Amino acid sequence: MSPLEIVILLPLLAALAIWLGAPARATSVGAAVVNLVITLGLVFSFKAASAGKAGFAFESARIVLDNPAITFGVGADGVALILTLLTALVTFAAVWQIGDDKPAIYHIASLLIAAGALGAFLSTDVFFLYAFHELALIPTFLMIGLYGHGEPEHRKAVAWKTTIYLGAGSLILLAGLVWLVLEFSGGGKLTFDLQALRAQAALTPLPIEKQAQIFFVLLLGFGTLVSLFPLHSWAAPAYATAPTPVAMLHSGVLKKFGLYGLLRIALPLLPQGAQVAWVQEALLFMLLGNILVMGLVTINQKRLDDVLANSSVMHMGYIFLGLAAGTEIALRGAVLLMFAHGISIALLFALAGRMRNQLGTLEFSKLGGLGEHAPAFTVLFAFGAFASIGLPGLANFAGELMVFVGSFMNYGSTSFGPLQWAVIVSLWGVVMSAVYMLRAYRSLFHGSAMSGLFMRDPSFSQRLPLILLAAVLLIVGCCPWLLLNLIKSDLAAVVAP
Amino acid sequence: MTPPAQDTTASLPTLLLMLPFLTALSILLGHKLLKGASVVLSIASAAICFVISLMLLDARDSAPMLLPFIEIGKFRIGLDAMIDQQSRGMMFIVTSIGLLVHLFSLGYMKEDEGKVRFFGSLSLFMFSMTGIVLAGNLFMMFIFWELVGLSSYLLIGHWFEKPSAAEACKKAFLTNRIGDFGFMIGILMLFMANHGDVSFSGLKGGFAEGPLHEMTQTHTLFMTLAALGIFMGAVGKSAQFPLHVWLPDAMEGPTPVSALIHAATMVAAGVFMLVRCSFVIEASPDAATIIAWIGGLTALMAALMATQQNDIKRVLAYSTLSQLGYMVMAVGLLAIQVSVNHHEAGPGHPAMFHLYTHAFFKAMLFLGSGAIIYACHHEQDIWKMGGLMKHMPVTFVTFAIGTASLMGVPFITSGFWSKESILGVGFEACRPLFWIGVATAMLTAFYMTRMFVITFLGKPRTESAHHAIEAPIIMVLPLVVLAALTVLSTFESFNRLLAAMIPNHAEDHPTVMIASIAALIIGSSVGFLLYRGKNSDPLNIKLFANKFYFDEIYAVIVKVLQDQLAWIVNGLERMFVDGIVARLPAFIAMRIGSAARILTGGHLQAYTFLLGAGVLMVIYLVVFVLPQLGH
Amino acid sequence: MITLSHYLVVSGILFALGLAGVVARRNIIIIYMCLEMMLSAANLTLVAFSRFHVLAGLPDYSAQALVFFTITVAAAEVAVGLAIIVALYRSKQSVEVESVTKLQG
Amino acid sequence: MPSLLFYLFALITLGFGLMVVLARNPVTSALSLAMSFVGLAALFISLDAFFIGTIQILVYAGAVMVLFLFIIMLLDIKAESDRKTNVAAIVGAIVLGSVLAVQIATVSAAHHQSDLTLNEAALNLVAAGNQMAATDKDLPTISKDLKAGILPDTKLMGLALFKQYGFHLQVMGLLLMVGTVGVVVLSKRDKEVAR
Repeated sequence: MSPLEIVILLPLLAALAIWLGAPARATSVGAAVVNLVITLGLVFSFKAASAGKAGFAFESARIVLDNPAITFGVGADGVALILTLLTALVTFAAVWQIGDDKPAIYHIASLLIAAGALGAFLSTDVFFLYAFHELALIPTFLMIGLYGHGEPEHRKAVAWKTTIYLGAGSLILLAGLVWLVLEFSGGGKLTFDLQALRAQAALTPLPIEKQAQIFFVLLLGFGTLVSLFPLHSWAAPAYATAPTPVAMLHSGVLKKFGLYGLLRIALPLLPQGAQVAWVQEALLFMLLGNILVMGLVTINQKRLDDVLANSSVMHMGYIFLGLAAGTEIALRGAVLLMFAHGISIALLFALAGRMRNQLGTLEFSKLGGLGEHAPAFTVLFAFGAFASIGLPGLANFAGELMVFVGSFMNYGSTSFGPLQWAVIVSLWGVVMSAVYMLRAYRSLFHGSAMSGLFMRDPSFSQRLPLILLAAVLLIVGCCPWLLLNLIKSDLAAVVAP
Repeated sequence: MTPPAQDTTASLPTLLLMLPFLTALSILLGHKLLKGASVVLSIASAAICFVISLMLLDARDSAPMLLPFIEIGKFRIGLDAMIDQQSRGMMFIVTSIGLLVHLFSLGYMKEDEGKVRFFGSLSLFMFSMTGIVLAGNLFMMFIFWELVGLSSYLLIGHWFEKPSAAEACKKAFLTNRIGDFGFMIGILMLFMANHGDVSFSGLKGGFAEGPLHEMTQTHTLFMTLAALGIFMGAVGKSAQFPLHVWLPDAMEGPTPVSALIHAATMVAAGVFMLVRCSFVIEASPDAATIIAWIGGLTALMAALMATQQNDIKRVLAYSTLSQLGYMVMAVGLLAIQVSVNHHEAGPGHPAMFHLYTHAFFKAMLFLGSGAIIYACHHEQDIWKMGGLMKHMPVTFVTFAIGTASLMGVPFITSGFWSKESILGVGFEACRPLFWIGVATAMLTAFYMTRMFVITFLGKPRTESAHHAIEAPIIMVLPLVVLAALTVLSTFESFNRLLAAMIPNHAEDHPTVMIASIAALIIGSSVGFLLYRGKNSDPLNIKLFANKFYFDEIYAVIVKVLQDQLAWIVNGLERMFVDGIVARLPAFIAMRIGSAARILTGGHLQAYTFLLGAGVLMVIYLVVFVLPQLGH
Repeated sequence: MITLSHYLVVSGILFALGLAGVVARRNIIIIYMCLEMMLSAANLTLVAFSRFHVLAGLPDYSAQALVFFTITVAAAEVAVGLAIIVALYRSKQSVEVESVTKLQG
Repeated sequence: MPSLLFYLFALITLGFGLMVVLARNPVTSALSLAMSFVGLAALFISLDAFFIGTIQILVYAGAVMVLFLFIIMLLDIKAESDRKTNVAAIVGAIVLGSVLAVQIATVSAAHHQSDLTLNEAALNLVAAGNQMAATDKDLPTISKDLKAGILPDTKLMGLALFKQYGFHLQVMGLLLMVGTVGVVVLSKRDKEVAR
């Protein structure tokens, strides 16, 4: 049994145990810690495990169906491992910070989302990749609808919107995947195995125009899941409404599935598809929509949860920019950015959730001067906020820098193509994100304390997971090579010749 | 997982860079354990840094790789130092003033609750500033560029309970971000043009005989834009027009911070960086002209604004702006001279020379103003001071030395020589800018005399000024040391240590010297006559007092271009994007649903009708369609 | 002469009449009658095919057996259906289809 | 002559069928349906299906229609009033009905045996009788009737039912029983509900 299977199964079993009556908090935190330890072990042993070997490490496969060939296969390359680490970290923080007054379903849902995300990241079979993601979506919908913030009417509406939106996105995605598999099977045996599909793609690549078409369908499908403009309008209300652990896990981890899918499935199998002019231009248009439109939208928000939710949509634009650039540096940057964004937004949502609990509101006009009595809280928030505006030394910067640099690797050229223009426009987005984050920081923590509002620092044990996230931001921000070295040649195959 | 092997000669610079960082980190993590010890820790690290920078002064030129950052195959973005004359000299300035400011703060911030936080932020600043000075490539410079922005943000917002401080730090960070926007574009353009090498040595080689050499002739627009992009970074950091608005507001921070960051070091980083990249600017005469003019404009404008300020720190802040404009102008002028007149650039640079002299006397002036403010119980309005000469003799003497240097009293002050070298270049490169420089010098003499007269001469105007006593020794000591450095820097023998700073001084045209001395005399005598014995300002020029209404204009621009645009875009996004992508399909589905609802509303007849229609459809398909398909 | 298609057409028209009745009428009992009519139309088809499909000189009795069963089932169905109608009438005091809208999801 | 009878009975069947659909009064409908069934039974008989024709009259026109009438009388159902006429339903009905009729007509016209007349598909009773006498020695009465040129319809029907479809017949019996039980349950007044 591969350790990866344990990593996937453990949260599922823990969720089952809690459902059967095991103590919720102890079980879920225990499972999260064990998972984190195993994941760290995997990260450290990855180099040895993957040495001298193409493809995935820690592989195992169980055949489910012969024809079409569906196997429950798991395996990790550097990209998957980085996202697994992200999941383990965020899951740990998310389940840890669930209050004792919350019902056990909070833990169950968090663990299910985590298990789904882990399964999706570690599956080497397109079928399970898709299925695990759907598994993780279900508790998300339920938790938004049942335990979301705000009026019952509102949260129900949001839950439905999210459900329908993501359902539609998943359907488009499914259509694209089926199309892809059918095209590659060529009338022979249908296979969903990624390795087999990659071999097939290397052997007989599809005609370029067909690649472009399939890529575009996949882009729409995955893009909906990642809230690619203009398919994003589910995301902001969903995150603003979702209970804290769900918001952390979905925006921090699960959302990365769409990007991961593009990186894992679309780019390697359709290497030229993304570079076809019309696809490229459409993608750039959409991601600039993410950055510019959502940047301005975020500036206009008046509540912290809305700012965070919209900023999370905005930042997806940079990751898409990395995918659009398609150079090795940019792709690695995109992976790093996925990790960094996941950690930073999870940290921010956790803090916002705590603020909401203590203060009862997140409206800027009603808050101020919190820095005076809650210094540790303020510092943690600063880590998240400055990370998300791309301050050097925190993880997001390295990713953004690599994305930008990777887009400017057409050496010796003296004219800007659409990609370079897009980078320049997205650089302005960095300024905009500083505007809204600093405004939020200013109105929450600076200034004199509002009367009647008092916030204490959380106790050390409550702070622990948040400190962990902040430390990860700092460590990865100072030494991005720690993570980047994990990605050896996984992306080399992706880069278009 | 192992970091790449390190250069063995890199240990000293690495220590120099990492020590303040580790200090800041340990203060952040362990301030509860360390308590007061964290202040000592911070000062100790500043002292060690100073020693290291002294040790580096006679080190060989080298380019050690300090720490890895991003390494992928052949691609590398690393923290690579570049140790040469310029960085050694700058390092000396940064660490010496840094150490003095640390000491001064010990007295100035004694009563402050956030003392530990303050010293932690100071260490963070020392780390970032060291990074800028050591930086061997543009990416590293950008990284620390942003980090000094952060530490400046933290220090300006030290008293964040005050709304004005909270706004000021936000404004400083955001304005710098706008500058960094251009900086990054410039870096990326050079990155692209120079085939991925943006180390200073690589770029220099590129301009000499590499890919960039040809492009300077064939793609002038591209090169001009790249140079302007780089310049934009300096515009933000060194507070040049039109991004100068943050610096006066930054005076909301504690005064030692103003001395260190917003007078001597960080704001000068823009000039430092421009001199580092001078070959980029020299490659494009257009960019050089623009830079020189923006510098000149800033110098003149800031000097005009300084004449009508009443806050002692703000006067100094505008004076800093003005002097920074001078330095930037010098960068542009020298580049014009090199590129148009094909002069060979000497080893030193007038801008660096002025930066170096200015750093000492301006830091001293700020610390002096800090001592005054401290003595007058945090009173900053010069019209509420007066007669401090008697109460604070040491401060008075040091302040006088600083003022004289800033005004450029001929021959005996360092400020005179450095200003002279700039005006000398200006005289040869661009005559109108030369006259702007002279006008600025005259204004400088005027407003400094004004401030000096109002503050120190005459009689005390308020109780607090009356009861002012000399600051404690821990605060006076740095003043004295800085005064000594200011005086020392007049002498060439001292300056030989910092050879790169000093341009080889060719004989100037006599007009230059005459003009600058005349400017000094006119400016200071007018100031002295106008303000001696006055209790309120005889001049009242609204335009200058209100800083040419830049803040108001920018407020409108921000309001319209950002807030209202954001509001409109938010509305449009809700209306159209959400509308077309989500709500329109939802609406259509709902209509179809309610249409279908009639058929499936539980009405038996409707069901039967559907059943019948279904039967017909099946019959149609089975009997009429399938045979066609060959089944 | 009378051909197979004569019978089939008669059956078809009868079936169509029944269907039209089911759709058009609101009285459940009449709808029920129309259903019976449609069943009978099907029976006619079966019998016609049975007669025209001569096996070893005899009609095909399998078809007629099916008709027999159909009639049997129809009788049972009528009994149950009418019982339902009576029950419905008891609760709704009406046999109009409009009164039966509980089928709504 | 046979064709004339066919047309007569077809007309009766369809005409009364139309009456069922059109009549406002349920009693009229029910009686019309009975008449329609009688016509249908005649058509069955014209197809030599005497047994089926007979039970059509016995079961349908007799038992079932009486049941219908009984219920109508019991519930005292009035004629539908004019104002409740649902135009959409009628239009739908006409459309459905006519399209279906056209489809069935097309299909039956296209059937490969549709032009077969009764004469062409004549029965050969004697040959059948001979064959049956040779194979089925146990059934002398049937083969004897057949050899005599008489169609022992009921006997043959019974043969088919009990020999070929015995199991199905039993299932059918079960179904009837279940139906009976169902009717009893349905008719029983639920005391809880009634209260």
